[in-house]
Amino acid sequence: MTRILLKNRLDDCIVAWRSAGFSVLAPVKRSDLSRFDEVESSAEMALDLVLTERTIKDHFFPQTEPLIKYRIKKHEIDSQEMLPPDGKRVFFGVRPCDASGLAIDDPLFGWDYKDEYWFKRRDNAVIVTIACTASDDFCMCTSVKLAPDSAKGSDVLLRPLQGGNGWQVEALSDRGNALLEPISSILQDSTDAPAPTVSVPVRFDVDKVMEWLADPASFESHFWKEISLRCIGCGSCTFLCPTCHCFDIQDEGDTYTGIRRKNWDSCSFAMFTMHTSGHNPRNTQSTRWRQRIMHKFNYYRGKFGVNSCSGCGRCTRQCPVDMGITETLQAITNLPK
Amino acid sequence: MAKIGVFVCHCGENIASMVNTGNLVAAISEHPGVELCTEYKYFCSDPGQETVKKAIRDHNLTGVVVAACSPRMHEQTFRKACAEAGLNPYMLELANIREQCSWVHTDKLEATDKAIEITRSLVEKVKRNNELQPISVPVTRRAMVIGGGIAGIQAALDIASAGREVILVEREPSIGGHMSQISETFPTLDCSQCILTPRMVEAVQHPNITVMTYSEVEEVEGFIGNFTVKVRKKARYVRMETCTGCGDCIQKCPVKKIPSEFECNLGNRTAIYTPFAQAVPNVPVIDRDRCLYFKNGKCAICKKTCQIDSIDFDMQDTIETFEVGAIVVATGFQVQNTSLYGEYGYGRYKDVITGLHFERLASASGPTAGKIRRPSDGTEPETVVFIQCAGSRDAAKGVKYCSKICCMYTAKHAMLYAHKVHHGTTNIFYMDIRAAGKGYDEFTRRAIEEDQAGYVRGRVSKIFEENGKLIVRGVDMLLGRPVEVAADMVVLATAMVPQPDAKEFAKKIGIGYDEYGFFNEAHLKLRPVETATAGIYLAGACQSPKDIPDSVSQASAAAAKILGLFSREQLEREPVIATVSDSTCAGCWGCVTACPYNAIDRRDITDRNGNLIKRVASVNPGLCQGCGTCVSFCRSNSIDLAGFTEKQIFAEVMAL
Amino acid sequence: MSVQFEPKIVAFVCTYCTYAGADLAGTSRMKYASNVRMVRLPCTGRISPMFILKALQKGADGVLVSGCHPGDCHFAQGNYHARRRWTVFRALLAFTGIPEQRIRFSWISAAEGAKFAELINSLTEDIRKLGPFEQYQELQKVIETQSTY
Amino acid sequence: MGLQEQYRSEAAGLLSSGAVKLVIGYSAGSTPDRRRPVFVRTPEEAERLVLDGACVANLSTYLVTEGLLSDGKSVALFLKPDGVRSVNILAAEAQVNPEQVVIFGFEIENGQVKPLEGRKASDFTPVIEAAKTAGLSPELQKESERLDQMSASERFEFWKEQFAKCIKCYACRQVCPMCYCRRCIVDVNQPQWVNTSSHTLGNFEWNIVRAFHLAGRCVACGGCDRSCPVNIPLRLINHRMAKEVLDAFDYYAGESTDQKPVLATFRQDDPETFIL
Repeated sequence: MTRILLKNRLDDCIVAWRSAGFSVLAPVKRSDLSRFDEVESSAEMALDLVLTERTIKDHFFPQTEPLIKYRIKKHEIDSQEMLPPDGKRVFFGVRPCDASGLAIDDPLFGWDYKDEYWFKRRDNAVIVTIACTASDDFCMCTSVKLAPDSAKGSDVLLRPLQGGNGWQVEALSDRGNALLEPISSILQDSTDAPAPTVSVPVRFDVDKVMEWLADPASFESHFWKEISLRCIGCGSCTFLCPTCHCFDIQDEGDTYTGIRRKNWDSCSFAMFTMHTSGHNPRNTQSTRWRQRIMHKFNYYRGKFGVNSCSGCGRCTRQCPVDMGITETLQAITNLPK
Repeated sequence: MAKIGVFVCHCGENIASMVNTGNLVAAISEHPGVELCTEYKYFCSDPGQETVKKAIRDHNLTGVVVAACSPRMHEQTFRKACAEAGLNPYMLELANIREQCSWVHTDKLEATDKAIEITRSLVEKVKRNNELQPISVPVTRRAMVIGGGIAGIQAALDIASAGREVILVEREPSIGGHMSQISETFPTLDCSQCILTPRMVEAVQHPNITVMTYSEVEEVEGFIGNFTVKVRKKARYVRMETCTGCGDCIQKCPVKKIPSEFECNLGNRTAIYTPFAQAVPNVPVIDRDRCLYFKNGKCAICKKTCQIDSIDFDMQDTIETFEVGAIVVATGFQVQNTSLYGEYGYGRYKDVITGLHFERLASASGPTAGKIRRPSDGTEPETVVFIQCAGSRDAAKGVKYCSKICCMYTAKHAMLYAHKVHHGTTNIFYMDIRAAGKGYDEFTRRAIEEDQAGYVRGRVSKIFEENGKLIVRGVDMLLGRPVEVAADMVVLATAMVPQPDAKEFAKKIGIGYDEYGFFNEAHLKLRPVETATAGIYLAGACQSPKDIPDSVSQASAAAAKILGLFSREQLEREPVIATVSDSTCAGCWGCVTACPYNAIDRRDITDRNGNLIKRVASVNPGLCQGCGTCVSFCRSNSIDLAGFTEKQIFAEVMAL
Repeated sequence: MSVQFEPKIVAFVCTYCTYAGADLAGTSRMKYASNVRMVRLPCTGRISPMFILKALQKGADGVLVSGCHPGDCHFAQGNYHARRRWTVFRALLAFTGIPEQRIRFSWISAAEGAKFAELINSLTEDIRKLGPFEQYQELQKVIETQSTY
Repeated sequence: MGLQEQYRSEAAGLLSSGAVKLVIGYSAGSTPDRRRPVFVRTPEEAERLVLDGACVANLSTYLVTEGLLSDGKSVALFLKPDGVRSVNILAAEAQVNPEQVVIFGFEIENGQVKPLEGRKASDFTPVIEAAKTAGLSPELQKESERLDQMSASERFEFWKEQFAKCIKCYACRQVCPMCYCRRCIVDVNQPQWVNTSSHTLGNFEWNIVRAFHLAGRCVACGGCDRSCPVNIPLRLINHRMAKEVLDAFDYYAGESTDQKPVLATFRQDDPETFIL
């Protein structure tokens, strides 16, 4: 006997959560783009997408974020901190890969200094994940040892029911349990079996990849140049990645006032490592691609014990030149011993 | 850290009556980076300037804003004051709160607010001003004059007489230009050759003048004070150094029936020839296209005749390079091809001629030895019709402008004709008689009153031949009736137009030209002698139709300009010029195309071993005039303009 | 009575013609609206489209770009280059919804003080009628507020 | 023999004779309907080349890869007419020596590839002239007119919604053959003309500047539009610019290897109806 949520009661849930002070964010297709955005009814949701084009990372680590507002006066500068809003949020219909992405980034934002901007939002958010019953050619969660029903990073896990009329509901955390309270009367007991999750093929051998990357000789391998020849150096893969987290601090303003902002940055950009002197230690695209792969599957793991990839496959799915992590890691897998 | 001094001027009551200067001072004093802000009645006065200087010294100011009148009024004044106080003069901006604020507004609050914003904006600009130094460029004190007509000769003589070297380049075999073709000159009727020839000789003999005839300018590079000019010396096939000008070769040349260009085809010349008897230098050239030796390898009579062996059939064109500091363009004009007027029958009827033909007929050294004869049959014309504006002032077929000299030379022609053919009659069809000039109107009156020039106000519609006469049909507008004259000869006062290759030449040397091909002066009224390209000057009819006195005046003016330039060893220029950032320039050369002054070159950047790393744009500070067109074009933002840098403008706008 | 809306207008002008024309309006004591702020450049050729965008960011309700008449450019050709640039840039702004009536271009010579004064008056009046350029100013206001996420 | 096989064997020939050092073409992608750029250096590898109706990317982008052509050796690449036009522009802007570029020209008609005659950029002049005569894309024109018919404020809202999505990944720039500057104007921070933050204001500025810098240079290959991960209809804004320079200055980008840039030249009688 498990608890289930029927699709036709989803709107009641939204009402209940909203009246409990939550805003509800779900996958939507708006302005020709699929992403998470606030909804007031289930009709606005696009739950049958394999994955939204944008990740939920955007809502925890926005592409541009004001940090400080300042005013320049004759003898001093007045400044005022700008913190993110306080509201509680439910992210409904998150995919396990995106939810895992949040969990992967948590240690990064908290290891030395607790990033208030990230954690304030994390603490105020409840992640309701739906296990995947469909995938596409780019999904690769299984390759990074996650799964279509990974619980990582989620507060509630929903498994689609066999008949497609609802979800089996499982709370995974205190926050998850708390979220179910306002809707306890909407949930039902049922013995309906969940549909099997989709079978996502393993596309590369991540252990072999990690081993190869850890070998100092690999750093200077000609492999990097060959594999990244067609990379055009845009930031699409990094900006659509649920775990990429690099940022830049910029002051923007006029003579009198301004705002210090935290903006996404990308290791793919030539400017990312450009020194004031004009020297650029990563002066070719291959060194930048190497950095990205090394960071995700070697350095990050070295520091935080986890790979910085949750297998969503967006890097390949949206790449203008059909590159991506999968191809590179497959190629490493296939390297002769 | 910026320490800006702001000086708010009352300009008596001019500013203070509309702008609350106390409020302005209070607001600006609170602006970041402003070290001090004071007001005074007249900052441009001596005590006012002293206040500024003292403040600069006492407060170690890094920049100054004077909130007063237009920078067009007192920028120089305060720059000088800054310099005297030890501050770089370019660390100054004027906030224009008079012409563009107090004088044009009526509400004191609004005017004060505006004055505050203007001043703030310039404080932000001046914080980003750079210390600039005027640009010095060395001056090569040698001039080139292109064109050996009367304008070129005059300019060359004036410059040479002042002790500077001149290279005079003429593309024809002789200097002299159109003036040498003219019979007598208005309004004095003195013989053109008589007054011109001595000047030609003076030029060629002047120790400071190098005359290069039969030579053409190939290429001009560089900038004011520092031009490099390549001149093609065309093969003459006669050695200048040895030829004595005896003329034996000309006498013996078997090809004698070549229509003479100098005689407007009314006479003939030989294949080895001088264009006219008084040619300077008096050294013949061989017309390669006509010469039998060059045609079939036979003849060579001239070579055999020449006792001093001055004929050299193997001579080649040579290129000579000159370094000059200034250039006078005096390339002259040509006569418009009048055959475009089908109704006048020019080209169809031999006795319809141009004014220049008439000059040759009237010239004592011309093909008829000064006798007026019909080209068709050599008889003396008894009735001559002159048609003015045969091309000028005619937007439909000819040119829109007035050729300026035709009224005068037509009157002169009528007089010369009357003097030579006492029983002849003249009919002059004219639109207006434009005789402005010293002695000019008196001259035309004399033609009418003493020499019975028959002026008919009106246009000619058709000329046709009938019984050996040219029937000229026109209208007398004053009487309002048609006129028909049976003439023996018709003289067309054709338009003066630019040389056929004027536009290409202008592009080659980098000066502007108008829709016709006349070269553009820098300013029609105030800089009529300069071109927009510093160091290149204009003289004579290449700029616009001119008569001899005007051409000579302009030539002397150009010479004076050049002598002024040559009075200094170094040139100082405002340092408002563009510079390119080598590291970011993408080398697309859009700026090279866009620059109105051809001031941007391509420069190679090489490594220590001389290997090419990249090619970048590079601004020649001597040529750059500081318009900034390249800056706005540059997509990678790799060019900037001193005095109006991107940072300065950005700061100015962001402070508004 | 409601307070009349006073538009903010930024003018980018060349020093040889329009700036001089504005000076002439001053020396002739002509009167015109005080809404315009002038930025002096050597030539219209120097006026980059970026200037216009920054003026809009700074809350300009209207922008004027002005220089010498064709053929009169002190730098011979700067205004011809500028004219092409404006043709294209103006079309671009219009296509992105930045109204053409807010971005104006003119030729004003050093002799045309009266034209300058009249233009500033009519421009101010036109833009006053259009009202503040709230749509663009909103973009700036939004970035000054807290993150929406 | 199909065009793919013909070009494969010709590419192999060029590589084995040393006439070119590299062939840039298309190969199979990560899914059956994807094609990806491929760099072929040996005759054997020519077998990887694929040419069919899915080969839409403008590969001339890779010609401006730093150092690619600096050894003076030639490179062959597969290009549609739009790609040839961009090679012409790159040559006119001195980024590429057209003598070093061997072109395998093709067109896609109803999903099928058709060969284009010629191997050098200049050989394709008739094709480009015909394209100019045929005019700009009617589909784009229709889409763009839909926007033209809106009020300015509606248009502004349309673009605001689109630009709000922009994340400043610069895929549009990086994929564009015309964006070869080593330092883009958005990366200039002294002064910071373009706000680098990807808020809507900064996105407006970036997209306006990008479109302006492509005026008279965009060949409508559609690369930016396809690359945009957030689906901004960049094709429309580029089309509007192409239309403007064509209408106002009779300028069609990439007509020849010595075409002068539209914004670095002028005619005295250029239209100026909008100037007061």
